[in-house]
Amino acid sequence: MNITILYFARIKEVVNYSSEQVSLPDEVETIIALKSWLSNRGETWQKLFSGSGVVRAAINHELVDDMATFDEGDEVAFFPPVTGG
Amino acid sequence: MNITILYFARIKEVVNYSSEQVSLPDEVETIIALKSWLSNRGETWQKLFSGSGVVRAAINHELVDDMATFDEGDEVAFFPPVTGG
Amino acid sequence: MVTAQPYKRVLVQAEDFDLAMEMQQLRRHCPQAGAVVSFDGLVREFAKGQVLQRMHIEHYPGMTEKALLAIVEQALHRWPLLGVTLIHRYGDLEARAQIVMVATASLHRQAAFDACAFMMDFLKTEAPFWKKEIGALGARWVEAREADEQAKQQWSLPE
Amino acid sequence: MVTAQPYKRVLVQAEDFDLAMEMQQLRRHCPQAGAVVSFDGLVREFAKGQVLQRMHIEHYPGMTEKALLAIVEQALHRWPLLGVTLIHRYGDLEARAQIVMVATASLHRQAAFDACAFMMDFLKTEAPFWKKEIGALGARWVEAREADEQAKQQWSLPE
Repeated sequence: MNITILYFARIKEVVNYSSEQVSLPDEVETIIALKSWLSNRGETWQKLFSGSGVVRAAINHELVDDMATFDEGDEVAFFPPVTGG
Repeated sequence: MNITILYFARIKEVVNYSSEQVSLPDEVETIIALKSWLSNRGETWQKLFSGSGVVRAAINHELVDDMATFDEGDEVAFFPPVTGG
Repeated sequence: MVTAQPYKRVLVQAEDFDLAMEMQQLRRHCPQAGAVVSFDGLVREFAKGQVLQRMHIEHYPGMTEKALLAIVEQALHRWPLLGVTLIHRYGDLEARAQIVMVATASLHRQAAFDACAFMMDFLKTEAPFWKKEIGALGARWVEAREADEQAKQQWSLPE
Repeated sequence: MVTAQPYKRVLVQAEDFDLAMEMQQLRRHCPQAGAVVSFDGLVREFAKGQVLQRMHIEHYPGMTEKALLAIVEQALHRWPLLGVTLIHRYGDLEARAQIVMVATASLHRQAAFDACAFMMDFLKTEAPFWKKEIGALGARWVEAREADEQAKQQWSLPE
């Protein structure tokens, strides 16, 4: 499955990506599985998703939790807790 | 004792005074006693102070209750519950 | 890093006020503010089912100024405000005219919101103003609302 | 006598906004309003003990607009509002610059106050904005505050 991943704020700076297209194995279809799959890229990624700094996720512009599933072509975003207003 | 009495809003319209100077007998030195003394002026006054419409009082610009006492030269005001803002 | 003396501006006047100018002035006097909250109270076009031609506001000169200052001082005592503006009009006001404004400036939003709402609740129950609505069907004094008294009670501090 | 369709104005922009003009426009679109409440959020001069040179605000284009509209719709659902204006900036902002404004118009004051505070609490926790403070001592991302999450919780409706 192909999806787009976006990164924002501190997380964007840590991973050095603002967005990427990825092709995922069939079994990666939840946010938690995607975090795990990305963690295999190395220490930076592993620390990011296992560390104390909370990483929030959105699918197609909707805030979701770890168990949420995405589909082919979806836009998934990772970012820190928001601090606007 | 000589005091000034002011009337406001609906109460001013009912009694047809906006202010007056009065000379009170010695025993009239509380708001409740003053209301009673004014009620002796006739039906209009009696209704005003005994009716259901609440009459609030102030002495020298401070909101007070019925038991408050005033002194020579004080300014006493009677008015309905306030409706500003 | 809160300035020692908060900015205070309290006025009772017949003339209209310029809300935008007042808020600019408040901001200018409170350079450290992170939050500015304003309330603008207006004469409504309808009241009790009748179209309003105008509103007459009577007040108690002398007592009014003291009551407004006391309300502002209470707010400054309860919240860490950088500045407060409070202006209340009296006299004859057309429908849609401005009656009252309260604006507050503080470092963080909660103090500004709470203090602004607090001052409006106290204005409604402690400042000697009386409104008379004048419409096509006649004139009537506005009755004090129990809801306003309850709104004030919610600010009671524990004994 | 509340107009059928409340006035809504929601913007995400880099440019500054004119608070006075926005409030005039809100009033013009809500002729029946008796109360207008505004919140103006500003970049503070000091943060964590350092003088702030500027603030950078990043956001998530596409999601931001939807999140702000959702917040406005929730407010309109919960309170009888005549109109709402919500503007949030992004990009590089100088100290004392405006970041965000929320303004509400209603017949009576309580709805305008509550809805305005509600929208600010939800903005702080649900809209995808991230602030970075840039000062003499360096740059740091602002941490989400637990107090903001708690402020949001107070608006929970009983199940």
